[in-house]
Amino acid sequence: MAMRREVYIVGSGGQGVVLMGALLAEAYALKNWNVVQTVVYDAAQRGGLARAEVVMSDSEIYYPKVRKADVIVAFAADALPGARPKMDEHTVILADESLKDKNLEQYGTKLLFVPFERWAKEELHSSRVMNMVALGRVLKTLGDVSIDEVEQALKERFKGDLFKLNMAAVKIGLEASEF
Amino acid sequence: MAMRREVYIVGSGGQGVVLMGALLAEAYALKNWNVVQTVVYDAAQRGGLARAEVVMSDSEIYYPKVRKADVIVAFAADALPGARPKMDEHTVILADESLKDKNLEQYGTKLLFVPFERWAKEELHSSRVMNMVALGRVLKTLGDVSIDEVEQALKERFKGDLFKLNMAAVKIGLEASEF
Amino acid sequence: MVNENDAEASFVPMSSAPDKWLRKEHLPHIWCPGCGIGTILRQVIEQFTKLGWKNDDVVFVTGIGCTGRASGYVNAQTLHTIHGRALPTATGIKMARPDMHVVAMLGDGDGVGIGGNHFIHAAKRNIGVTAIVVNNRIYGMTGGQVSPTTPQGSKSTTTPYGNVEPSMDVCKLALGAGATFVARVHTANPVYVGQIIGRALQHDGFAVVEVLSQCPTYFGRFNGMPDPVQMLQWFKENTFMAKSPEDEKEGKIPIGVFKDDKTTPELSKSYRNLWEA
Amino acid sequence: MVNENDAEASFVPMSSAPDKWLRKEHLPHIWCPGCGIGTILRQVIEQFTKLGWKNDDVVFVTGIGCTGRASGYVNAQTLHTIHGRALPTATGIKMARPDMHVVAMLGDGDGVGIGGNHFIHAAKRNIGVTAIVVNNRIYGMTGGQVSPTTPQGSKSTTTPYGNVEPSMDVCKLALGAGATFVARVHTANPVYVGQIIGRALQHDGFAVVEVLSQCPTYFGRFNGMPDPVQMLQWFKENTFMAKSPEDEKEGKIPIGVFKDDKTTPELSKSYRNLWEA
Amino acid sequence: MNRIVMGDVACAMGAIDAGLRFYAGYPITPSSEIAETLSEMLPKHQGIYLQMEDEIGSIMAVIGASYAGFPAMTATSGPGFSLMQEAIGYAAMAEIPITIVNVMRAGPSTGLATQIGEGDLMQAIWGTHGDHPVAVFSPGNVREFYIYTQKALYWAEKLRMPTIVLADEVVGHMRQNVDFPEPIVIPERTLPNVPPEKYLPYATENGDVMPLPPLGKGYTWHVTGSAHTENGFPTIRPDKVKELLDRLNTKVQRHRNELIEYETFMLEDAETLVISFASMGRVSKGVVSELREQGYKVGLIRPFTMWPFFKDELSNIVSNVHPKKIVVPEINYGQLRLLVEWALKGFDIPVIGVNLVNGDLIPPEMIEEAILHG
Amino acid sequence: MNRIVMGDVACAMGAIDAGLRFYAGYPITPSSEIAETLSEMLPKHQGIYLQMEDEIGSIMAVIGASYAGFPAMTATSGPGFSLMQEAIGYAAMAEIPITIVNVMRAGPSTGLATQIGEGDLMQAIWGTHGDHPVAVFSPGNVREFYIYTQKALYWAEKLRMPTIVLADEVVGHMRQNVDFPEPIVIPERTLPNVPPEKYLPYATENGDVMPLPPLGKGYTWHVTGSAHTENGFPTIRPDKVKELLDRLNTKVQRHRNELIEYETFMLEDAETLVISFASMGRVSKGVVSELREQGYKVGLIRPFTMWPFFKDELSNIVSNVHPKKIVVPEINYGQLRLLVEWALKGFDIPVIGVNLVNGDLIPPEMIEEAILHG
Amino acid sequence: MNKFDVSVDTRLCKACGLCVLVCPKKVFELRDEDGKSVPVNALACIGCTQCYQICPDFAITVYKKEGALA
Amino acid sequence: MNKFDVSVDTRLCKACGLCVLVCPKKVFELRDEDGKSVPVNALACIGCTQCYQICPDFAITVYKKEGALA
Ligand SMILES: Cc1ncc(C[n+]2csc(CCOP(=O)(O)OP(=O)(O)O)c2C)c(N)n1
Ligand SMILES: Cc1ncc(C[n+]2csc(CCOP(=O)(O)OP(=O)(O)O)c2C)c(N)n1
Ligand code: SF4
Ligand code: SF4
Ligand code: SF4
Ligand code: SF4
Ligand code: SF4
Ligand code: SF4
Ligand SMILES: [Mg+2]
Ligand SMILES: [Mg+2]
Repeated sequence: MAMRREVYIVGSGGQGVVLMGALLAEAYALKNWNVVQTVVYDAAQRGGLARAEVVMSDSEIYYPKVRKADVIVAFAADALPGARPKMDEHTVILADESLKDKNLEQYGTKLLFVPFERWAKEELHSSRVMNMVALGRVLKTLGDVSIDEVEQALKERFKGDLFKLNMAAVKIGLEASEF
Repeated sequence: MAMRREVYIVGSGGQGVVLMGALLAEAYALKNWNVVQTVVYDAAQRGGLARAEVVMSDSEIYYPKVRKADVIVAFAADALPGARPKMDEHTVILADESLKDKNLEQYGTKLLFVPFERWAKEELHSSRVMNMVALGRVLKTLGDVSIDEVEQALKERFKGDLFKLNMAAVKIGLEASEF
Repeated sequence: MVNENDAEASFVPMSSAPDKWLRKEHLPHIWCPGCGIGTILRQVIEQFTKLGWKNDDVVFVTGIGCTGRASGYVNAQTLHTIHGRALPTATGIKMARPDMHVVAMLGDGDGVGIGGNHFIHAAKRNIGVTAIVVNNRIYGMTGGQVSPTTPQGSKSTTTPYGNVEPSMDVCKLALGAGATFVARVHTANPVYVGQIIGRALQHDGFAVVEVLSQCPTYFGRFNGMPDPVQMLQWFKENTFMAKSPEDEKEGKIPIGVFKDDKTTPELSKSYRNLWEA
Repeated sequence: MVNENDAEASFVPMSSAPDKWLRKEHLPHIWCPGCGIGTILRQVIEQFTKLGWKNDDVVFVTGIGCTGRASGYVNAQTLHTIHGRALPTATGIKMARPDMHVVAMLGDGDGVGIGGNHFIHAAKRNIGVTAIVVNNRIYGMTGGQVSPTTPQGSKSTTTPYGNVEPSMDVCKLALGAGATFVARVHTANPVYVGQIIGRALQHDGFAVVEVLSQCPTYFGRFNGMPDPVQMLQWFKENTFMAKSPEDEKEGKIPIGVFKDDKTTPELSKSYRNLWEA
Repeated sequence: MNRIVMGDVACAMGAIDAGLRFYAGYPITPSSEIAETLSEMLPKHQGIYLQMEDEIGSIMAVIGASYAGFPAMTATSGPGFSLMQEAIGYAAMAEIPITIVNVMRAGPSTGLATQIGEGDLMQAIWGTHGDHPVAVFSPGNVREFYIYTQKALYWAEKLRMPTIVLADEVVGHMRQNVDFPEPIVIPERTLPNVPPEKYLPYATENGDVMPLPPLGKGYTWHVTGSAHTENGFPTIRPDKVKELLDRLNTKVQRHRNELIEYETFMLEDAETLVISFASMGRVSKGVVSELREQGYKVGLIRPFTMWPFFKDELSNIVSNVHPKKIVVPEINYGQLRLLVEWALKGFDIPVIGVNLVNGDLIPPEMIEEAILHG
Repeated sequence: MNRIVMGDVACAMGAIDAGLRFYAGYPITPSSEIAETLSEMLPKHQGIYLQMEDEIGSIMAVIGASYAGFPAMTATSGPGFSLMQEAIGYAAMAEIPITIVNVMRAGPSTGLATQIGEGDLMQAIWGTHGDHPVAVFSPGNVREFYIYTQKALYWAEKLRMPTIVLADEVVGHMRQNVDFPEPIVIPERTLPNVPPEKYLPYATENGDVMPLPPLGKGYTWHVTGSAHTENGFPTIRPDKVKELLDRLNTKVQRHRNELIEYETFMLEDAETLVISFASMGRVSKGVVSELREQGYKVGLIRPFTMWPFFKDELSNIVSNVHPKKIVVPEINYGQLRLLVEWALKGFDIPVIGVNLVNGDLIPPEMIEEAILHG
Repeated sequence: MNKFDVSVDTRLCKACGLCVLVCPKKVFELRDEDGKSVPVNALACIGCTQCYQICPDFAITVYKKEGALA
Repeated sequence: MNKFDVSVDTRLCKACGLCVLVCPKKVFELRDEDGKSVPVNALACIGCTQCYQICPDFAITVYKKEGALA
């Protein structure tokens, strides 16, 4: 059977949803998997919802969007109702801890609150890289990609300090123990 | 059998081709015949050819253009080659005498040169009404419409002196004996 | 902050009436933080209030773009038309109903890019429509492409090497086409924006108010002013009050009312003279 | 008349060279007797001759209309495009081939009616195209409907009660949009038409020459001047030499060169700076 | 009253008699006579004639005026019709009633500006982007031009959508004596029977569209060409989008039986069936009539409604008549034929096109030839 | 080389690799990334990027540049595509090679500006007035977007006509890892092999179009969108008009076998045949593949050339495979289905549409449902 | 006693900082969590309404004490 | 002896009369039959080319005697 991974990332515009999806895809591509990323913008691109769907497979990808997500990453809660058809009992939801009061329990049992933003802020003094923390965390959950492959993917995007910052953020996510 | 009359009028822009066709149609309409007039303009409306086709019938008219003309009126020779498919051995060609050197004999035997313009000029001092002279001549050839009907049709179009001038021109054509 | 339950409080909102002009249920609006369109819209409805107009006496027409979304928030008879076509739509409305106040709010691309022909012809006709051109000098809605009003040399997603073309002057264009009221203002001075829009709304003929506005998200970000505060500062420093858009001063942008001609008859009214005939 | 066989005759045509610019085999042309378009075209090709241009260095572009038919008669690289779209076509040509002389001849409807947006944007860009606007103040080709330049009060087939709208001033519009060469002339003075067109052809940027022209068939006939001679008389009596299209004199139309700015860079050339980068 | 009227003039008269109060347009042969006639008539009927800067401005002004309560239309020919396509989609999406008359000439492009073509049929149905509701009527003579202009105006208002009249140069320019029927009058706008705060401009009323509120009566509803909910405000909610688009695309279907009009002629025992529209429908009728007189078993259908297409009706007719072949004369390269073939999926009957685009009507002989030997 | 590329970027890269030297356009979602990429790349390839005042200006500038010898294209989405219709007809009539990329979004009108639709198929074929030659290609993934942009540019030049690439929002915006094939290069302009006075720009050469002379080489030929004779000058002579239009409409037919491309998948013994294009073709392929694994007899055709339509090929396939039913999933109300039904006239096989327009891809389940129980 | 008061609708505020820029009395501060504006110094308000006029998000209301002189 | 001569191409002339209007020497007359222009007084021509410049129909040629002073 073909291996297929489906990740759904929801957030607000500006939270780095698309970039996170792209890097996830690129890391898998370096393993010679097929990858597809699609994005849904709101009519207004700003402020509104941003959703990235990343599908990775070792064989051909036909349906380019997520059918049943392996992982859902949530930086904002608003888009989750719309994502419900893409979840099932196996879906792991990784939500920023700021969403604790949003009644996310309704979406499933494999729900984990992770302090993406707090870690980024506290440890790297940059809440902007919370998406990279989340990327690390997703990679950890999926378990297909080695740290070298992520590093490679990041290197193709970022240079110098920016690379270091982002890589550090990914590592935080990758190495996070359940807390 | 239904009665159908087909008249094809060719000339240059400004020679009153369309007006002549309209009055012909109106005269027959007053007899309760069905009438249809169509006009072909050149891409440039001016100077170029003007062709009016008038079809009159006591029953419904389907094909609105001339198939085999009963009468062709020619003020200019240029459009005649294009009209050839609309002629047969019964077609009467009434050509202005100025076209005598245009080798119109090629188009058929029932060819008559009539001095439309000269009569209009000589008798009414207005070469503009040569189209009305021709109208009279056509009506004479077809023989369906009485002078009263023509008069009525002209009255609906023209007032006062203009009516008189045009009516006089029609009469010249109607009463012309073969010469 | 006011505590509404405080027995002592007898504070009342200083400008509550404009709220009757807002479709509050549709807020927050879609515009980015610090985008000037909201400020301009505030000024427009402030004037509606001042003029004492009724909601259903105002037809508010927009095209497509960030600016185009304004019609959704105004509690009036509103049309969100297609890109560039607000003015001919407004013209049809005004011709049919000269008694309506017809206001069009246009983006720069919407108004003088794709809609340029309608703009000059609305001016030529002197149709009684107020055209407020929100000139953020960029295509905001589509993600920051160059617009006809983008300054030469400026960056955008489609001028990665800087804009090669000269830019269009909305006010000069309006004057050249025959608009009877023409003014330029900017969002760093909102009250002045309101004053001028107020005059334009009362003008009986085609009135153009070009409002220089900040798009921090694209124009600002690509051109070294990602913070709206920087952009407002720029407006303050790079404009001057003038009598004509031809006036020059150290490369700055002239601001002010450039034309206010009350003699040319408004079209929807003059057309009705034919009815009497 | 010259008898070519006359042994004594040593007469030569004074201006035979322009004939190399005419597609004689397509004459007589389609225009009405006394129509001004032919006179203007004569002046255009006269200037081509004077400038010593080669036939295949000139791209001559028109839209649709009586004026639009001009491209068929000029012995150059000619395009008869669609109504209103000669200028963007010319822009594409010039951008690809800056070495070509690109000339567009537009009707008033073609140029500032349906083509108005392209007109103002060609001006804004300062693309190196010479735009000759044949302003006969009517839609000639379609049979005499009102045009944007038809004077207020004038009759046409669609203004049977007289034109209610004010009319568009082509030169003011061109100036407002940023054209770098702008002039107005009329057919009653053909040599002056030629002189000014000559200057426009040499201008390195967007050049507009508005030529007031007679359409005796429609404009003239509907407005009491069916004879072209009357129309030329009218031009003479109702125009005056001026410095600006804003100049006023007893309600007459200003004529002259209103702008000739040689400093603004031409677009097709300035764009190529990007290539070096 | 029997008078000689030009087709374009009949169109204008029909519109005025139906209650038209606004026309905006841009001149183009062979439709300009509609504009010219209306520029004279409209002011006498408290109406407005506006010549706009182009066809896009024209149709938008028509949309604006219709929104403002004036029954409104425009007329054009191919090039202008192409330019109007985007706005037709807007009228469809915003559900503003408008009528567009296209007096077809030969295309593509400038083509033959003064001569007949019938090549805009598919464009009239599918010319704008996205699927959209539309009704397309096509008259074959002067009297029908009067009638179908009125029907188009009527249905535009009734279903709040763009409707199209597809005439052609011969229909538009021919002068014919006609006896006009009683006019079909555009329904008047009435106040919705709910107060402004309850009004949902894009909900349905008995399955049909909501009435359009007149301006200045307290209804401050929102109009947009973006996907929207019942209240008119933009949405991207998939269920709401689907609901809207499904409704737009079925509102025409709900009235298809009333909308669809066609004429049948001598169908009984016909072995050859001729299907033809616009001027060629008229010409074909003559051919069929002549051949019947000569004893040939040939019948005719002349559709007046080109969309919604009379698919079911046609297959019913074919099932009953079972012709051996079908002949479709049209001044294009087979647009109506394609629709006929589509409608007759499952029937193994040859459909023969008679196609000629040269600026003129297709001569009766060519049609006869196809009927007898095609 | 395997890299992750967005569809729109692949389109731009394909164009550059094919030899594009001119792009003029007007921004519109979801096509703007094509413009953005080209604004950066073209100057590096001695090419020109021009943002025009609107879509009409854009396509006319493209026509001008192509006439002047620069291979040229534009890209847009539905609303802009509607505005370009008149000019597409001009390019067809004047026989100037141009390519238009339409990245479809949901319509009609502004619709859903950022979301997928596939409702412009009919418009791509028939959007301008009059019958005209056109070739329409439709890619279903990023790699195909690269390839079919090149083929469109190639065929435009080869047949001197407008060609259209019909992508959709998902194809345009998705990022995918791809391995681009060798580029297809736009044929170069060569001097005609006759001197200027003998050159007939609208005659045929071995049945094909005459080569376009470069500017400044003595060929002062005339271009017009009006009907014209071989030498390019306007005519209204019926025989000449017919000759021209017949030639335009057959020049595509002459190359139909080369133009028509489609993919077949698991057709053998298929009892259900799925036909689907653009993004839905890709999705459908996944459904077919899964169902085959489950043992269902289902096959797929994915057309890449939407026009000329693969009518004969389709009926051949259907004759050989004889499926019991055909399923056509598409994000519109049945445009491809109509073409399929038309192509299969005479076959009594049910054609079932799977249609949903709500801003998203049609879910595989809906297609599965139609295959298994439809 | 203060004649004016001012409130920010936090639901609407988008943290652009323009009110901070224009207020002559430094009434506003952007709060740490999300940058939204808080009228921390509302008592200093002089009712000039500049914040109200410029706020692009319709988030600010300025209140005046009934009967007080402006 | 005349230094100039002038001819009208009758095939092209459309009888508009503009040459008659502009010629300072009354060289042209419109002939009765069809109103076309005839240079009845060609010997009077002074070679000013005004007729040539204005003729909308490209019908007029003005000739100059080779070697003669203009
Ligand atoms: C015909 C058409 N072309 C293009 C677009 C895409 N589009 C939407 S908004 C816009 C431009 C927005 O810029 P502007 O008018 O300046 O408004 P802003 O967003 O900056 O307020 C464009 C090009 C469209 N919707 N319709
Ligand atoms: C899109 C389009 N709309 C309308 C027309 C019809 N049309 C042809 S020429 C013309 C106007 C001609 O007027 P103008 O441009 O002033 O040129 P003139 O004939 O007066 O020289 C019009 C409206 C057309 N060909 N294409
Ligand atoms: S993109 Fe620019 S114009 Fe649009 S809302 Fe954001 S800041 Fe305002
Ligand atoms: S109609 Fe007018 S513009 Fe056209 S050729 Fe005749 S005179 Fe000239
Ligand atoms: S101006 Fe308005 S939106 Fe901006 S920070 Fe202040 S209250 Fe918030
Ligand atoms: S009203 Fe004036 S003083 Fe008061 S908070 Fe606003 S800006 Fe500051
Ligand atoms: S000006 Fe020319 S066309 Fe007119 S009368 Fe003289 S020669 Fe003839
Ligand atoms: S050249 Fe001068 S003088 Fe001679 S005929 Fe012409 S206008 Fe008269
Ligand atoms: Mg903008
Ligand atoms: Mg004109």
